[in-house]
Amino acid sequence: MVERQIWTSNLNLWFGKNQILHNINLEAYKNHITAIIGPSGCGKSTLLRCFNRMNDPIPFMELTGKVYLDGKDIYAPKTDVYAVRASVGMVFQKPNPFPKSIYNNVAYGLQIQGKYSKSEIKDRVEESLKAAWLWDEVKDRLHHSAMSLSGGQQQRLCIARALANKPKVLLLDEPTSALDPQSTAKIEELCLALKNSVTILIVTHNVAQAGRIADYTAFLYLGELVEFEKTEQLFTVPKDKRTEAYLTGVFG
Amino acid sequence: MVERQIWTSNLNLWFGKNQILHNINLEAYKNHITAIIGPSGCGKSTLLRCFNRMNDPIPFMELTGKVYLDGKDIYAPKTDVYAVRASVGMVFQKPNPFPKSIYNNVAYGLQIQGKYSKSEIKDRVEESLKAAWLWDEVKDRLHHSAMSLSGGQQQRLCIARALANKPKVLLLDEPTSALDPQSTAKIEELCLALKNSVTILIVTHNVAQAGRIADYTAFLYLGELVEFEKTEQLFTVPKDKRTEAYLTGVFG
Amino acid sequence: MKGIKEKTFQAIAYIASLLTAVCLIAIIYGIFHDGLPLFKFISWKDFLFTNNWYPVYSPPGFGAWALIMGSFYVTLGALIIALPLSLGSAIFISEIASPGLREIAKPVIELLAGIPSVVYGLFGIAFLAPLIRQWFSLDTGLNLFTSSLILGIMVIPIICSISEDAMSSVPHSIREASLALGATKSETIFKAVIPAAKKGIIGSILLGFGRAIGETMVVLMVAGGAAQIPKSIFEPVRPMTSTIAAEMGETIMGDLHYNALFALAIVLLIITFFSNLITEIVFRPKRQK
Amino acid sequence: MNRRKGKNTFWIMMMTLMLIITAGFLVVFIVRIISLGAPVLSWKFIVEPPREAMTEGGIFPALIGTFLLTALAMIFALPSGIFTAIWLTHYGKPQWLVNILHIIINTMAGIPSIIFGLFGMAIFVNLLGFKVSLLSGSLTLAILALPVIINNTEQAIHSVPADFSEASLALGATTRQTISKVVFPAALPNILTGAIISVGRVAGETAPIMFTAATFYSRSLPHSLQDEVMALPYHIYALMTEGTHPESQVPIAYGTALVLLILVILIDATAIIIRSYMRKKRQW
Amino acid sequence: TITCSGSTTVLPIAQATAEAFMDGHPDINISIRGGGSGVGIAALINGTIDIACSSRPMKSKEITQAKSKGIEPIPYAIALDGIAVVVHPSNSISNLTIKQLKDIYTGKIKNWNELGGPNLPIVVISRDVSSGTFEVFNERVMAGAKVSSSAQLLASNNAVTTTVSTTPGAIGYAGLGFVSSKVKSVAIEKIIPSEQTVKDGTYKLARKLYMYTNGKAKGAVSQYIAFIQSSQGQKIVEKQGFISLN
Ligand SMILES: Nc1ncnc2c1ncn2[C@@H]1O[C@H](COP(=O)(O)OP(=O)(O)OP(=O)(O)O)[C@@H](O)[C@H]1O
Ligand SMILES: Nc1ncnc2c1ncn2[C@@H]1O[C@H](COP(=O)(O)OP(=O)(O)OP(=O)(O)O)[C@@H](O)[C@H]1O
Ligand SMILES: [Mg+2]
Ligand SMILES: [Mg+2]
Repeated sequence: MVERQIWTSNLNLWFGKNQILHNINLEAYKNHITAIIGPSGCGKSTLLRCFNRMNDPIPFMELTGKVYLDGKDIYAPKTDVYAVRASVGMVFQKPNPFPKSIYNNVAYGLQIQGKYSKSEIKDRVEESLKAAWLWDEVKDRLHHSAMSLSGGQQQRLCIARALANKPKVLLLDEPTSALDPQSTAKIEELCLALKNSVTILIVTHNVAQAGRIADYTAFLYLGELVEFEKTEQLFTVPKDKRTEAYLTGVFG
Repeated sequence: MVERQIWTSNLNLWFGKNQILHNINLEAYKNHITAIIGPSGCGKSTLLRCFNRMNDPIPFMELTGKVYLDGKDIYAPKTDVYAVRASVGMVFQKPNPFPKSIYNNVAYGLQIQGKYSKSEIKDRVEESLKAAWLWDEVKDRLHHSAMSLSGGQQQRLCIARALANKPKVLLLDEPTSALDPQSTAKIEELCLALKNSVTILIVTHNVAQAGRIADYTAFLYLGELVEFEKTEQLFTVPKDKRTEAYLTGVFG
Repeated sequence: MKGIKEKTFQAIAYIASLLTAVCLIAIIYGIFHDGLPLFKFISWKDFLFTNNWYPVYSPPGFGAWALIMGSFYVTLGALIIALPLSLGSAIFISEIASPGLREIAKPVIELLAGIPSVVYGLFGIAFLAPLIRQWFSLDTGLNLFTSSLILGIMVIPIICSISEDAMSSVPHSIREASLALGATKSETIFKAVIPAAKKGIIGSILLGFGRAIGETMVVLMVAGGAAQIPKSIFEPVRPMTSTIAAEMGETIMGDLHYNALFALAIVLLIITFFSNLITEIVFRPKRQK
Repeated sequence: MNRRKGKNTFWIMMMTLMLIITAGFLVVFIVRIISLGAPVLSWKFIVEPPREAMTEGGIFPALIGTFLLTALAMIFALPSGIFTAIWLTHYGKPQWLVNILHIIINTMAGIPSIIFGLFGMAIFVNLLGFKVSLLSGSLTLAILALPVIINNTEQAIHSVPADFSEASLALGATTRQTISKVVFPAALPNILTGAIISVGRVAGETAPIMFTAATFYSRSLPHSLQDEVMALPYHIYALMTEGTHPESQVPIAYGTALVLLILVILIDATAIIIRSYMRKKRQW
Repeated sequence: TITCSGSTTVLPIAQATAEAFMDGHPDINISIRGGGSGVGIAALINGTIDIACSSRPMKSKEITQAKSKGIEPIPYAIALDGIAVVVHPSNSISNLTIKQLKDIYTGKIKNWNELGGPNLPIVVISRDVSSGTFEVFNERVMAGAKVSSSAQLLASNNAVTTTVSTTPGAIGYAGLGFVSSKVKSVAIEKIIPSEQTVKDGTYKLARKLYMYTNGKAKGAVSQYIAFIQSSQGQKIVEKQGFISLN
């Protein structure tokens, strides 16, 4: 039986006067990959950023409804937002390693928490780089600048960086759209491997990608969750006209 | 019988020490659309820019061979390069309207020539905007900034701007690669309509686009003109292995 | 723990910001507080519009018209000299010069913009003024023309460097569009590049204006210092800034003369405030992003 | 058509001419200062105090005075300037306060330096009773430098891609950690460049220190913040206008001007070199 | 540190004596600024300096202002000086009356030929209103009339003599110590300014130079002033081109 890890309940979100998300109820299951697809501007990124409260700093953002992580509402007052973000990792569209060394990129999340010893950090960095399939490529130059890596390597470094915090959930916002096909394939495989240890939510504009890797797929349209189903089901027998139209390439 | 409008003869071009174009012999026929396709960096843009001498300002550019417009070599000494450019219009990949009003964008080419009266210019602006299928959308806000238009509208404005000079030839360098599908479709249709009055040369990275609109297609590879044929012929029975490889998606 | 550090950091940043605001308020308060008492003695109309600056006579005269006009003429002269030269140079560097020349010219211009004004003043008083006196066989080289010339030379690098920035940040595609329509280089510059860089250019001119009208040392050293409305460009003038600098030390706190000098500062402050406001309005749309 | 080509040639020649005239002016200016100042320049000129009623000796106290004024001004201005920029870029709430602060900073940047001098005299010298002193002068200069530093730092911070902050926040870092561990290190070279440029500016200012710090003659170096100091720019001005032995003092003024010029140009050149080096090296 | 500010006329005396004094008292530092007599007196009244140098006695208004701020100014005469009226060496005029001088400075007389000199417009050069030199000139020559607004106001004696020496039509005035061979000093009411005429008071534009302190000079300040008034100090005064008290 699948178990929910992170889910929303009647989530609405406004930027100023524009309502971006309308009453979203979406669930992501433990050890599964959930994809969010939809045309450009429909609110995919915004929804994803609700899961680690990355929309908080945006001025005039308002939110109603709840987001639960393992049953606890992460928007409840007194919630430690920094702890939430540490346990819900995020990887962005464009690889964005810090202009620091490879080692320090991965160690960053642990260093700022200030509760790990040097040797613990060292072990965790190695572990994370291995988990992100990057260790072999960088083990001899851990103290070189992360900027010297290729795009695909940088993106895997970003994944390693997020993994170092031992997150329960990993959010990926179009992680491969800036990458070449080989790097994309590698990251897709990596996702499939990672889902054994972490719940993955991935936004993608590439329907085929969702088809290839996601267990569940959600179709978002104009801020509404139109359809949320097992991927094969959504792709083969979409219930909603709009889903069908999107999958056959009418919009976007 | 097709009649040549603009053509090259043994054209070679160097940027510094790099030879970019090798002995190109390409002809574009009156009232036809000629597409230039090829992998990225093969010299498509450079070749296109030879037809209106837009490579002239590039330092260390050297050119041998000839380019004829209606039988006259446009690289001959004493040629009026400004007149050449006025009669060979050009539209770029990214829409680049001036930060002026819509009206002044279209009027620009005529205003600088200083030989048209206000009312002539006014008529010509209207005519060009109509020819570019933009008139209805902008006629009520001719004096608004061109920057307020959408990408597709901006690109049609750029076409209108080029048409205002009543060019004989229109050069389009990947005119739709920055546009959404609807706008792309509109511009393709527009090209088909315009070829009755102007000879069109279009560079595209989108093979399907060449297939849809071009009468003739040239395949450029590493600065060489590998094949130049009627489009159906080139697409169905390519003579050269490289053309075939490209069309089936091996490079680029 | 995390919370406290966080709060302290934010509080420090907040206090620093308020401190900045307090500085300006203190400046404005300080200047107005010591300047306004003058207007108990003389109406602001008489202060601004009569030509009668005899601050230490009895009864004293505080009509600052000649000083205000002095500042105005010197600034106008400086801009007349600087604008064609600086904008012309900026156009040359941005549009005509080869990349190699541009690489050199740009930092040199920036360096020149940093030269202290007192050095320009020295150059004026010791080199240019005697030369100008000889060339035009004048009574004195310390006059409106000389000070305008030096101020002009001083603001050239400032205007040039900022307007060059504005022009070179116009996207290359705008130039290509213009050339492809058959425009010549100069048509492209005047009709496509400059209109697109208009805001930055206006900003640079306003900045040059502010620098020229607020400059003290140059005019103190070379303007000649006669409180009169000049009848020709070769007569000495006494701009507001040099009046303040020359007379401030000698006054006694709370004296009317002291107030009068602060009143001049109010005039300067208001002028610079408005020229800033214009800049602000010109640049406003850009900041919104 | 020929008319248009003619116009084109004319204008290009005009622009060239403008550049040549400008360059000519500036070359005459620099060459003149150098040729007049160079003869008195010597090691002694740098390290000795003035003697014989300022007709002999060097400018050591003025050099040190300028150094102290500038260094103190930076000590006051840099932290508050940088923190203001941090507040503006990262906290900045409410929005109206940010807007007002921007207007305030731009206004301050445009205020003539003599007004800072007046303000410093009215507030620090007279009201707070710091007298004409190193302290009054450096506080005045600090306020003058503040808007420059804030603007530069803000720009430097803005030039760091938002991606970096986002990545840091998403890893659970606080705003403070994000600023101090990611944004600030990345912006540091640009912040530094801005700071160096403002050092150059402050070192050359005369009007603000005229009534707040500078003295014509003092043999020894200042012992405390309460002491008056000699300063290079004021020294030039005073020698030219209050000197009593022009034959021997004008050359000293030129020498001093040359020293100041070299100093400021070196400072600014350092900044420009750092900046272009960092721009080439920068990887984002 | 002793801070000392004021008259640019007194500046060379103050500086030269300070140097000599500091040679004998290495523990004392004297900081000297110019500005003008008014500057020095204002600073004394504002309480920001120890010694105000002045080339004129304090005005009664200034004394009242000082009193109201709790300052008790005490004058110490330190030297004698004459204000020389100077013209360009090529000028044939060699004598002027006070009346003529006043008419020149109010702008009534505009050309040297009105005084029997060359046909040359007069370029009037005056000192800054803050200077004691100006005050003395203003009091003894102008008698309350206003200096024409086209007069150039220069900030120092030095600037006056330099300008006069390079301007054929110019007239100016400066302390005796600043008169060099580059300018010609004219007689006033037929009396040439000299050590003799200044000491015996026949020269109309003679004056004493002062240092003012707040209350009786104490400690280092009184040592310094005593040094200037001593014969050693007065020698330095003469060396700087001024006239000694004794
Ligand atoms: N910071 C913001 N302030 C105001 N509106 C915003 C902000 N960020 C996004 N929006 C708006 O919210 C809507 C949804 O944006 P979002 O980035 O979530 O779309 P998306 O589905 O991720 O699109 P894409 O596929 O282009 O990334 C858009 O209309 C956008 O304009
Ligand atoms: N200004 C220039 N100076 C030197 N080399 C140039 C210049 N412009 C282009 N090149 C070189 O000329 C070659 C051809 O470039 P061109 O832009 O014509 O290719 P393209 O076929 O249009 O490629 P794309 O599909 O990416 O637009 C490239 O190798 C490029 O690096
Ligand atoms: Mg998105
Ligand atoms: Mg191209």
